[in-house]
Amino acid sequence: MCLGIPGEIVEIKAGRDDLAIVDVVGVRRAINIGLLGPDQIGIGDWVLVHVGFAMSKIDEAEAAATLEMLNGLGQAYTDELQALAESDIS
Amino acid sequence: MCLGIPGEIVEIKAGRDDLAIVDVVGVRRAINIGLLGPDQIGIGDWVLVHVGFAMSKIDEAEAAATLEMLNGLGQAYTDELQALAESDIS
Amino acid sequence: MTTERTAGWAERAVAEAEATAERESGRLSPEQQVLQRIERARRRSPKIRESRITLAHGAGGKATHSLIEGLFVEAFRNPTLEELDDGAVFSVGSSRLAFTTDSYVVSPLFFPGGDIGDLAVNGTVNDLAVSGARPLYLSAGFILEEGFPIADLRRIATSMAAAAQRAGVQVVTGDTKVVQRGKADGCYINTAGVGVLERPVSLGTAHIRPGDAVIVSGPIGDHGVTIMLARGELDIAADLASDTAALHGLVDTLLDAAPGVRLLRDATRGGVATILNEVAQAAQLAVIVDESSVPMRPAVTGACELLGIDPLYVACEGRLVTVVDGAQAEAALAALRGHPLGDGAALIGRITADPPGMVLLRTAFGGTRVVDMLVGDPLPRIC
Amino acid sequence: MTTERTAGWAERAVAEAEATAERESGRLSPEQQVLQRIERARRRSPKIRESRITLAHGAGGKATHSLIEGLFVEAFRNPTLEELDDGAVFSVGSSRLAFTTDSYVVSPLFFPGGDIGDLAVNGTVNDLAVSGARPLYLSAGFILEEGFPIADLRRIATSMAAAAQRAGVQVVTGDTKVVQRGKADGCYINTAGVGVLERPVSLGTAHIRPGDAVIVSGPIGDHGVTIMLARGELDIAADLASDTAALHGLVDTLLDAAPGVRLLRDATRGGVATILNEVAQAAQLAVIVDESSVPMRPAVTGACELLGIDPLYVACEGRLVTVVDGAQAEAALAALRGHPLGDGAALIGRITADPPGMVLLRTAFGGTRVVDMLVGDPLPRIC
Amino acid sequence: MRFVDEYRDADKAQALATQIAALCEPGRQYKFMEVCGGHTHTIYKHGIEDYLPESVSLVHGPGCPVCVIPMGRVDDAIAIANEPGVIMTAFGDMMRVPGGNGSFLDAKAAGADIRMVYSPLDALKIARTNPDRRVVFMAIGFETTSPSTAMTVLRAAAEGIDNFSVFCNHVTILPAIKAILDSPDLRLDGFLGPGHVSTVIGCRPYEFIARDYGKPLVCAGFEPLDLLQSVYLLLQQLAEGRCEVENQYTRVVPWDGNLRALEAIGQVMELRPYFEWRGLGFISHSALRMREEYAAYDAERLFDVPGVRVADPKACQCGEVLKGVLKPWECKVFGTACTPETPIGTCMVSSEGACAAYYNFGRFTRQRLVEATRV
Amino acid sequence: MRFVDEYRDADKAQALATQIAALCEPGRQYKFMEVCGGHTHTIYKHGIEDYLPESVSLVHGPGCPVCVIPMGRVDDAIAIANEPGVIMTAFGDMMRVPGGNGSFLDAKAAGADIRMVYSPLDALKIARTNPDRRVVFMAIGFETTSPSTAMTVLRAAAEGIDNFSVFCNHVTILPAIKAILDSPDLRLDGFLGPGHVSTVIGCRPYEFIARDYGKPLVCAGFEPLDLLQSVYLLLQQLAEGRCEVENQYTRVVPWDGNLRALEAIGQVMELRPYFEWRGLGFISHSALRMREEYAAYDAERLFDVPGVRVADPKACQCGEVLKGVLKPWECKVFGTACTPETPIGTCMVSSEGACAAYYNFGRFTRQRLVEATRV
Ligand code: SF4
Ligand code: SF4
Ligand SMILES: [Mg+2]
Ligand SMILES: [Mg+2]
Ligand SMILES: [Mg+2]
Ligand SMILES: [Mg+2]
Ligand SMILES: [Mg+2]
Ligand SMILES: [Mg+2]
Ligand SMILES: [Mg+2]
Ligand SMILES: [Mg+2]
Ligand SMILES: [Mg+2]
Ligand SMILES: [Mg+2]
Repeated sequence: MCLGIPGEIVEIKAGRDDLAIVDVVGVRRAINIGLLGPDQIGIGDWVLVHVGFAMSKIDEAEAAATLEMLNGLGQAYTDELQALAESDIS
Repeated sequence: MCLGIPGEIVEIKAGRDDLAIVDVVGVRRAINIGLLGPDQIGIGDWVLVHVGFAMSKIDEAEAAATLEMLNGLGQAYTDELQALAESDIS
Repeated sequence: MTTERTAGWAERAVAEAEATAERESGRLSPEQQVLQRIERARRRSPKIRESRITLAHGAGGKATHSLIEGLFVEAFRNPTLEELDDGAVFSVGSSRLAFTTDSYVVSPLFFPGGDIGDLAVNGTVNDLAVSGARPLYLSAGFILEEGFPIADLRRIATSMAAAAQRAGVQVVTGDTKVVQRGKADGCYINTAGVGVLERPVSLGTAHIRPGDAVIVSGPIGDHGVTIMLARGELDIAADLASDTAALHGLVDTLLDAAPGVRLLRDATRGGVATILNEVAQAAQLAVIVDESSVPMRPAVTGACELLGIDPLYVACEGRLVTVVDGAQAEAALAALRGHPLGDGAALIGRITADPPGMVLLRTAFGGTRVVDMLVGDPLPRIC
Repeated sequence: MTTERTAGWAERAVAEAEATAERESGRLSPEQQVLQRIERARRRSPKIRESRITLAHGAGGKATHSLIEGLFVEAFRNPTLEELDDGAVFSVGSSRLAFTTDSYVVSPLFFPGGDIGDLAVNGTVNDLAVSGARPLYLSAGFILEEGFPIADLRRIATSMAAAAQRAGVQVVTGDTKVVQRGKADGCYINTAGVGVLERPVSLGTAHIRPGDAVIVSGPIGDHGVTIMLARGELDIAADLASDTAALHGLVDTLLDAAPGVRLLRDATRGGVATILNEVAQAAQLAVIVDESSVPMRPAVTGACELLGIDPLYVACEGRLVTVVDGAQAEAALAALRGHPLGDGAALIGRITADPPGMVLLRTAFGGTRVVDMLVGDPLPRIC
Repeated sequence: MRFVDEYRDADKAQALATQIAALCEPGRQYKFMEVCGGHTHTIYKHGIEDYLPESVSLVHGPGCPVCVIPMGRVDDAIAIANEPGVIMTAFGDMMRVPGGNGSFLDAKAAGADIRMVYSPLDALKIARTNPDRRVVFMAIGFETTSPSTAMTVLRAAAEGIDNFSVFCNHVTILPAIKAILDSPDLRLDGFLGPGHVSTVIGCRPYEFIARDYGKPLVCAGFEPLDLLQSVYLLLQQLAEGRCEVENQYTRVVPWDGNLRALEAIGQVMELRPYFEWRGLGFISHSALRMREEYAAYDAERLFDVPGVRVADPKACQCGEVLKGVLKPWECKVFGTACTPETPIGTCMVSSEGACAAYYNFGRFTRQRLVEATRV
Repeated sequence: MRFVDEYRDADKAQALATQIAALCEPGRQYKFMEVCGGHTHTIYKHGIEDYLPESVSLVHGPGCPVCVIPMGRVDDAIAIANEPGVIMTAFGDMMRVPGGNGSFLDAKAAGADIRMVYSPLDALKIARTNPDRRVVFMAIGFETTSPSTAMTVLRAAAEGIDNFSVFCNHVTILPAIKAILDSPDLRLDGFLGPGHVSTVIGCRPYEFIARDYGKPLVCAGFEPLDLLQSVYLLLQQLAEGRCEVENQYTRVVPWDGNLRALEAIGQVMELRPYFEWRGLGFISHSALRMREEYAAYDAERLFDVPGVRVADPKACQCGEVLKGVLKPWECKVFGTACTPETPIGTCMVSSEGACAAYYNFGRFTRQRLVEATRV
């Protein structure tokens, strides 16, 4: 129900600045972007779509940061595995 | 379209003196008898039914008279045949 | 505003008829010329003039035939289908099989004498039986309308099962679809049937000869009139019940007694008159029917008179029409009458050579008339 | 006015469960006790709780199964039907025949990749093919709504004919009914099919063994998602087309290469998940599926994510699910991939002994979960 | 069936046939018009002509109420049926009658809610049970039928049903007969009078036919013996040099008609100044419309109708057939462009129409039919 | 899928799992509640628990918007749907939710016109194209969804559409969390905060949970790695002795939420004094109703609803499950009387409900599942 899906804004409807088309891996639907404000959003932006409304603009920098943290945790894990392997060898 | 079928009045609806049930060889339907007047018609009478209305009460004496005339013509025919046959023998 | 115009469709029909008109031979009598013209028009490949399906396309008469021949046969063209018999007959391995289908959309679903369930079994069993086959297996496809009472469905399935058991067939495969409320009328059923031809008989209009007898297995029109009255819209009541029944046993009895059976049909949608017209046209012979010999219950007569309907076109669901070698007519009649489903059997007509393709009726009054294919739709959804 | 009451149905359900509860063995772990309780509840003969047909009864999930087993099988009971396979198999003379039926009520009638016409041919051809039969003959029963454009009907018949020709089958018998406007949705089609079993293979859930491989012949869900989007109500567009296709050639190829095929199914209504549950329950074995191996087009994934639908339950109309002797899995895959209709084939899972009757999924994320029978109706009228 | 079977007796028919033959003057040709479509139907349905000598021929008149409806009126009715919320009701006979753009059946297929009724009272019942819809009754028919429509309107008024109206196409038979009598190319020896119309109007109104036009008329019943006897009575008048209005159908038709029925008509309807009859053109004072007082029940007032006249195709020779100048099969398009499936002329529309009756039931010379059926 | 696939990587999950395990104090049991039903769904759909050590368990909270609708409100909605001319619209999830007398699906089967929509805007579109019908939107959901309803009402008002109304059942998440926190038998170590609700309300409103109740909360995204990472962050706080509100879902959730969305809600709706939550009972100020100013769009004002409370069966232990006191399968009717087909308790209603998720996707111990799938 609280289902939210990331989609890319590929079109903003002429004359209706609260209407946009989002693309989700090739699937398109018109959504309402009125909750985000007309200036906040442009073509190429990614938004979170819920029941036909864009709820939030996806912050690419934050997304990258999260992934980096996950990679970091992953790195720590890899390091540990490596350490384990090395300790094994030694 | 001007189809009219003779049917027998088998019931007059209580409280609705313009409604009756007719029977046509076992087939029954409610019809309106308002065109005939309430006193003119009773159970056992035969009427001519057209589009759900009784158009006319069938006059049994007249029906018999017509049949008699037809029988008469038939008799004349039989007599003639007879005459012919007799003339043959003679 | 225009206050007068012409009817485009009528002008086109006239123009078209003129364009395709062939020169008439000067030596023909006026009557012959007219008949020749009519024959030519009748022979023209059936043309669907309407742009939309109307109820007439489902009534079993001319519109149905045009649709089947002008659209379906046209699309699916193959020799087995082109026979347009009640069942398709083909060989698999060493067996000859019959295969048939019918959808049942009768309204109301329950009626005196039966319901859509036994109708769906009997109808398909009968199409196999009149193909000369022993009915073996049925399929059952249900299209149910959202909201349909499950108790009604159970009642229908139970009566299908009972009918199947009576007919000695098994429902071996099925399908159920549900459509939204307002996209059906409670319950539609399709049954298809497979049977095996075990007798050496050859049935078909090709075998019919002048002198053959036309027999009907019992009073006609019970089913169609029952359904019409059961709908309640006409406010007409009569003590009638559908004749729905499985006829394979009756067919067996008949074929045992009269191997000279040329053709079998169950007189469903379109009634006896439609079957006889199909026979006459396919065989290019005449069928001469004796009106006073056609068995009919008084209430059927009464309802038809009241409604201005010709009972010859009213459906039965448990009556056989058969064409039999004239020499075996009596044997056939006796056999039918000895079976509980054929005790009202009657010889109603003969096959003659002339006029080819026509059904003629000797009226009870002693006159004569043509009985043609049905135009239009006399009865709503009787099967 | 009462301002509080209880829900009768819920109280009854609790009372009923309590009444039928068996004593649990004290030696079982809490988990085992719960599983035992659930198993008992699942084994109970399917009960139809509703008083009316709902769309869920046509969705292919639990409600459909309850209706079929609790009503139709109950009424028609016979060993052939009770197999509940895609087609019924029986012998006539020296031949083994397959017989099947399906009604098609898809909306819209025309959609990217096909229409109700080729769907009606392919679907029934496929049910014959997965029964191991060579499809031979089809019947076609049309239920048409008054007002249906004849041009559309012609288009449908033409595409049926083309599909029949491609599949090498003939439409040999048919039926046409017309119902009043508002009593259908344009055009419903029932097809039944007859095929002959010429190979010595024995197909069926009884042949399935632990270690067998589960293979799907191509990306799943194309048909269901295409139909859902084609309805236009969701305002969603994607570049997708139905996968409708006749699979008998693909089946031939497969059976040539891998005689150790245990079971064939076409993944229609209810999708791959439904088939796998049927397999697990009938064989009382487990099916272990690897999510990341299940082939799926990105647009299908996208549409399903957007709508919150599980693609494992979405219908295909041209995809085979097969269970194959594990030793022949590679040969089977290679054979399927060599055929144009199987080039996207993938091994998606394995059969194991435990837990019996269950389908488990190893998720792409590396987790595990149960994949159960579908409850409710995810998609409206997709075939 | 009582009052039916007695009049279908083949033996009596044979006897009558002999008497009829005996009445015919050798060498003389007789042409009688049965005015009523119901008669036409009976004649073909029972094969009555088989009992008539070659010298007596029956000409099928304009009395088929379905056939005479001009195409433009069908278009108007369909326009009403297509209005939002309308349920159009009509007798089954109307369903296939073509207008300029198809029939009721076609309009129904295209989406209009058109329902068959057996009686106008059934239409009123539909109005009663569908208070949110506007129910229109497509009223057609001669004096036999117009009293039923009138009674139904009176009942609607009495019950205060305000969603019921009538699209009135009732016609009156006498002006049509007069139009035929006035036609210069006509040659008729007498009329079989419309029995069921006469239950309402009685026999008196026909007197001008005998008096002013010198043609005898016998008001005839609808069973085959009724018709044969009526032919006998006409021939008898001619043989005896009489020219009168006679009533063969005395069991049903009172000489003075049905006063209550006439009153009902008069209360609800009034004569139109003129009306178009398909095949016959415009005829003065030949049809009924709703009176001002019943405007609330008058679909013609309640709805905007196109009112466009649709001309019959040039090839159509219905006028000549209706006047007895041509036999149906003498029309150039009979059986080719014009068939019961695609009736381009009025006489082909209903099985009571001359051409349709001939096409459906006749089509062969009597002689060929009789020979063929002599198995 | 961008922003999806990156967060479903099994290798990263394995790495996280190791880190999570490392953070767990030996011998200590951890219980975290994911408040949101979407999280419950994700957890089971992806099998996230397989990555968690035995000592960490997830408790499924009250955040399934479909589950919390009391049966009486479903009955009320069906009563509205059964009013003449009404088209009831609802999200697909609502269709099978049982009321005291069956679900929307049953009501639809019995004749009500109930249609699934993907968005409240689709309901408005239905109103626009059916001006003669009264279209009601069954509004359910938390703060994620209420702005959409509010925006739709504002749009209807702007367009002057007067046949559209909302049956408002929107609930607010914080009072429910507070009710759970106030429960005496509760034992939780922290919360996974509802990521999508937080796009609207932000993270600040959760601060009282850390401050007043001493429970850490991590606002979590919906992909499986989001949830694993959030568990990691909770464990890290516990290990480090912190108790804060943290935001894991920074790519989507602004700390201050969405002001426009909050304004839209505030313009159209206001807090109800109290509202019943299925399984939790009445909670003060926990739901929204339409403001007086939008009375014209308020189905509760426009229609007479029965308003009868329907009590859950005594056997139902949803309250305990929702508070984390009982595991779903510990409820006596789990899997017998209460199944996804016939859900007698709220947690069995939608696949986001704790019991349904467990029944559909879980059902076996993790260990048995993992072993079984290790082919
Ligand atoms: S054939 Fe047709 S056009 Fe010619 S007279 Fe008859 S009805 Fe009129
Ligand atoms: S099994 Fe049903 S009643 Fe028990 S807690 Fe779960 S949802 Fe509630
Ligand atoms: Mg048949
Ligand atoms: Mg058939
Ligand atoms: Mg049949
Ligand atoms: Mg099926
Ligand atoms: Mg039939
Ligand atoms: Mg299948
Ligand atoms: Mg099938
Ligand atoms: Mg199938
Ligand atoms: Mg048929
Ligand atoms: Mg299918």
